[in-house]
Amino acid sequence: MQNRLINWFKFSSPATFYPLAGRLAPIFWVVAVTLIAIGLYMSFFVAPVDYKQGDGYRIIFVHVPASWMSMFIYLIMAGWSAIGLTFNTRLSFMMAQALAPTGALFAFISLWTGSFWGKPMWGTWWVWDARITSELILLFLYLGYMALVAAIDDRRRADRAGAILLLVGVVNIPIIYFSVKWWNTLHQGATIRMNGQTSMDETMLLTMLIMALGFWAYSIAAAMVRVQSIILEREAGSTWAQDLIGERA
Amino acid sequence: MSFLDALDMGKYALYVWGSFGVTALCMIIEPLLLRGRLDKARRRIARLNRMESNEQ
Amino acid sequence: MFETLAWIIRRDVTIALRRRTDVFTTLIFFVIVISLFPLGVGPDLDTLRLIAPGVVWVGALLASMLALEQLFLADHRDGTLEQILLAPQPLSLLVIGKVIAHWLITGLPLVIMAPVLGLQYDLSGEALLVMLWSLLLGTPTLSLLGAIAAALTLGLRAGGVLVALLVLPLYIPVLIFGAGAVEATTSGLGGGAHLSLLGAILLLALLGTPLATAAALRVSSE
Amino acid sequence: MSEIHRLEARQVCCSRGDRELLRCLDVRLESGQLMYLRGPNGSGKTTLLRTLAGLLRAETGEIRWDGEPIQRIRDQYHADLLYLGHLNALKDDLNAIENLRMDAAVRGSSLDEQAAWQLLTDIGLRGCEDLPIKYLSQGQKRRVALARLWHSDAALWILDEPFSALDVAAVDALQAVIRDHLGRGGMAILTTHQEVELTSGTVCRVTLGGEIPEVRHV
Repeated sequence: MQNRLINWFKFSSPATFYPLAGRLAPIFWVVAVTLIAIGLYMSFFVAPVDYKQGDGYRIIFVHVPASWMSMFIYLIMAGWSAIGLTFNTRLSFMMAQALAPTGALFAFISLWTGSFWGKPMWGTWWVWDARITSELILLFLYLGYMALVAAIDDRRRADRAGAILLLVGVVNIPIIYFSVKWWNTLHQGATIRMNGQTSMDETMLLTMLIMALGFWAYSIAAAMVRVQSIILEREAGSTWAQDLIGERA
Repeated sequence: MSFLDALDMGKYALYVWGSFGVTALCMIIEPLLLRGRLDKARRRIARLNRMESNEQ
Repeated sequence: MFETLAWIIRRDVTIALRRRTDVFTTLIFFVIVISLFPLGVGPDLDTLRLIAPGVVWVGALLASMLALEQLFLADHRDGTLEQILLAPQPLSLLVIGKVIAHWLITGLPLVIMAPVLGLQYDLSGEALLVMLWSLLLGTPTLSLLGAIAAALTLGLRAGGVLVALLVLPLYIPVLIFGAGAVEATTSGLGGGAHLSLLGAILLLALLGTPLATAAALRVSSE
Repeated sequence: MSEIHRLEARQVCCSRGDRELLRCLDVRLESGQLMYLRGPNGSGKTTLLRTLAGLLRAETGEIRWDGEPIQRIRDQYHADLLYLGHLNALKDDLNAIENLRMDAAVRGSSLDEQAAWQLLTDIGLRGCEDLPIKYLSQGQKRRVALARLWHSDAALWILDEPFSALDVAAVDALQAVIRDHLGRGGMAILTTHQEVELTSGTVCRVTLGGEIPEVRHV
């Protein structure tokens, strides 16, 4: 009996999750667009000009939320991987894979905006600051994960190998961050303070939070659409997928 | 302060719009790519369906 | 149980000694990379002394990464890996054996060679000693971490390049503390703290990575 | 090897990539029994053997050794198991004696130099002991690989095409050693076209390649 229950769990969860993801995605798109629109409005019209950094500081309204999301998504992916390896659920691995490109995108946005912030403030496009360097390493970790999963033809092996890599990565991130910080202070390099040092007033914090929530909704929506594609690509031969598409056509 | 004044970033225009612009570009292109991938997967299954029904 | 460990190490070292090319290619690569830098940077001794720790350590990183692909590949091809997976003992223990052997074959020669190369960069005796210590503590960690990537990419077509992508970000702490130790010594601060941290990382890696490598091997040989 | 063992596969399905190879195998093997696995190329014989050995994870279903799932008692199961795939699992650069001793060490037992020499004599390879394996012929390599059977105390042997590349004399010797093993209460699973002449015990034939695997006890 228990055996049959597990089989059901393992095999039909992508099939049952597919329509659910289809229903959730539009909701999160709407939430994302709304929140980001509010956030943009606030970052340009409500948040005051910083007396030291002028209008340039407005970059932090995308930079900081993007950095948060890039780290947060990696943690979530590692969480899905742990669930997948423990309970042997295929959907968990698919979720991790669905999140990866979006996480990498946010890491890239964080680096890009960081560099555009650094140029007027420090006069250089790239500063070997502890946080920016860590973000770069995080981007490498994302790329490594995506390359590994893409390089393995056997889906089951790709799922599990990727999951192990994510868990190894998540254990290493604190060590990497600590070492980069140590290195940075030792060399007395530039330390960019993107928030908090002068006057982080409440509107600024609120704007960043709203943007972060918007990015968060965006990530969920993107992951939902991507997981649908992954499910369909893998289950193309199954009857449920064929029935589903057949009905629509 | 008018609408345009609020968007005038002065000497920071390149940096602010460079950041926001690229972010916006990324977050518009990604959903479009996702849409394309899902449609492709659906079309492939529809094609498989047709092939199977032709065989029978 | 530890007898098996000793046997695995003995086996791999024996094989490596019978086909010496594998050992020498890594070592020669290391020597050449390090000798290339002065040609690119210029022969100014002050500059060279400044970049020496970083250059030697990056060279060690690349050389040990280069050797990783072979770690499990030969065993995978001739079927002995299957027997290792089917051994009635903890797989992580056998993995430690494989990694120790791999380090003896590819890591230890680098450690021994490094002070000689350091002379090319006009490092002081004290700095050379610290470099030796830092490599001695750091390169085993590289082998341990690299084993995970080697196991994950076992038998893949894109194996070699992929290993680099997976493993280099994980190597960063070792690079920072390893090169940092030598640098701190040359600048008169003393490299003790760095060396302790390298030792701590080695212990952590020794405890954690064999489990991950064992899991990866099981996944990859399915 | 006097204790009684049993191996059960319950509702085991295997797949490679997206292809389902084997659907719902239910089979039970007990001490003294021999199982033949047959089927056309690509029907999943090797996959099933590897699954039974615990190298592959079954898509669904489970394999039990003495009533316990093999994943849970992995080390114990592997102590009772000897698996020989179509690869010989020999190191090219080591000689036969070193290979045999190494293999015993990995399996947690030990084989001293004297015993290894005796083993080589038993399988008729006296005189080749100093040569690295890479200088031996296919048949000789296979014989060294199979020499493991001569000193094995594992209860379950899983052998993938053990008779391939062997000459008549070696086939006879191998048949004899399998017969002995079964006679002492061991069990064996083989993929082969060559039948082992049994003096006692029952044979189970599993034929793959059909819609569902066919199991017959004789």
